[in-house]
Amino acid sequence: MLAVTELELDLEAFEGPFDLLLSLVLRDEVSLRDVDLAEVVIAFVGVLAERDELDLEACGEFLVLISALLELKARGLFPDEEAELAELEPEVAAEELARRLAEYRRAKEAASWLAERLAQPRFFRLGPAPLACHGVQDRRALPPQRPEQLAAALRLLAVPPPLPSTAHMALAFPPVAQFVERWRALLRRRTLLDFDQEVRGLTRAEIAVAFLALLELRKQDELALEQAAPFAPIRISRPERERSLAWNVRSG
Amino acid sequence: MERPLRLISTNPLDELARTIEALLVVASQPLSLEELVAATADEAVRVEEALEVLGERYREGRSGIVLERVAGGWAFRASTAAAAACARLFERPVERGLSQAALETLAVIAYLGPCTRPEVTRIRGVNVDGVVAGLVERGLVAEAGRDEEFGAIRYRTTPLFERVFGLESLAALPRLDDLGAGADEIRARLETVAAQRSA
Amino acid sequence: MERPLRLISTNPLDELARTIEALLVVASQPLSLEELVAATADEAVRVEEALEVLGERYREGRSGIVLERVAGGWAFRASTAAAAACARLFERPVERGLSQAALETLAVIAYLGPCTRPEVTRIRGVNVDGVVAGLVERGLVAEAGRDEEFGAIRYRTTPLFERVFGLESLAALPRLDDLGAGADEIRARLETVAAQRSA
Repeated sequence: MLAVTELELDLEAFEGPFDLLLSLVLRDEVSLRDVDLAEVVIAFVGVLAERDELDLEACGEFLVLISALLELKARGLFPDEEAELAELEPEVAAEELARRLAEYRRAKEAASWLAERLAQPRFFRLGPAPLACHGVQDRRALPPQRPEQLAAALRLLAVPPPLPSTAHMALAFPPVAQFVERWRALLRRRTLLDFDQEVRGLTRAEIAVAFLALLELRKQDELALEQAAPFAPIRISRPERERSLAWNVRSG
Repeated sequence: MERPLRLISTNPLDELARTIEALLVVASQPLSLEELVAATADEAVRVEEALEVLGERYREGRSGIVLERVAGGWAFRASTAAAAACARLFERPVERGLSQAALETLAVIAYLGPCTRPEVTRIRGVNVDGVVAGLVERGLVAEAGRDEEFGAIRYRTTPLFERVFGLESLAALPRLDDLGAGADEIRARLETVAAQRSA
Repeated sequence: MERPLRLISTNPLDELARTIEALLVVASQPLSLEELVAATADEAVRVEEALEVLGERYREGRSGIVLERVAGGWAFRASTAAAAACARLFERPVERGLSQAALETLAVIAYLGPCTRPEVTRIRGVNVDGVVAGLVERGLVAEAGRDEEFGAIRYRTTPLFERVFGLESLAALPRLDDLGAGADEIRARLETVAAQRSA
């Protein structure tokens, strides 16, 4: 069985196992902005390729983790756009995110093209020449201007700015710790929980964080997760039932 | 062709070329063809011919002064062979220490054309107010009016930007499609892995 | 002596001369012998020799670029033969007119009466030091004493400003009744909006 969290990564911004990357990201010690998630996908596919048979469980687990990371990254890249994106249909939102990620990637590529141009030093004179022509002075006249331009300029300065949007506050990412506590409290009172039922009514951002909190608790052996089949309900229980787990998130 | 231009003083084109040399050595910005035509009071065709002659005379490897087509006009700069000597005497305050954030912001403004800080922020994902202020200070971007709807200031790149990066105009920026393969590259690598797997 | 310098590319003195050419075309001040020696990392005797060669190459009647020895050292200037063309270049009207930043700054100073740079900065939401310096250089605004409270220099519009905008006096500025009755009300309104913008 392939343990996804043990996947060894060698990225520009991070080197080590996948689960360490996850916890560093959750603790804000590594910025997702710097992590090339496509490289993570390639590393995973590479490991899969080395094995004889397709490990569906590992694939499922990996997809859940990588999509959570992608969502986190996307939201980090477009902090002001959460409200707008949340209002879109999921497919449209995904397309919009992909479009913006591509836009950002192109901006980065253009920046590196510019940086290459700078590597070749170019010297030219900034400002006027030390000596001009004998008897000629730089006296640049201004052509006649319309006074209405002044009035228009001042009117533009008097335009009040748009009211700041407060929509993002409703969608801000709650701290993972808050959900860690919530799951612990629930498990103290009940032995078996259904993920979908517990997160009903939460925003997409909150559901993502709730799931990350779950993975964190699972890693610390505080609970067990069970999913009969891909897309089947996720059942959460106390760790005693751990041996019957159908899909394995590596412990410790 | 090897006879030096400057010795043929009876040739009127040579005289025009000398006048253009003079204009370029005192101008503080690249001079456009129209500006050269107006200042020399000559014909555009002849000015272009003279510029061609000067381009041959003042070219890399042949002269320490190099004539280049940049920022929509013509300007002299130092030859690259003299870059080390220039670096001992002059600073490059405009481009020294440009951060990655500054380069990305410049790239966005150069490609999008006049845009506001919120627009750049949307693409870069982080607040760019400080970065834009720094670029304005360096003279690489400048204000370009206000957004009519919200009154936010728009920014554009300056001719100095084109000069520093040696661009004939903004049209000389590479097409974004040409930059990196992006998605295609990832797909190709995945396909390689898949091929290994099925082998 | 009549053989052109640029053809003797194997001569190291020629190379030194090319480096000096490059330094002189980049410099915005005359360069002293010491500066040239330091930048070229060569010997003073050889730099002087190279300057002599360049003096012969870049002299009046032979080139549009003329090497001149002045008090501070050596510098290029335009040939006197090109004086008429230079005059046309420098005295031509600036086609592009005024930038939005310049217009806004002028509008604030014209409508609100003499203001300091910090006051204009507050209303515009961006630093205006460079803009005000440019307007002073063009003669459109001038210093008008100091702010009594903070000691900052106040600026007012000039008679040239009124001429350029075709105004008999500042009282002839287009009315802005929609923004407020009188300069004080308009100023209060602009400051309120500026505060909202920076919030």
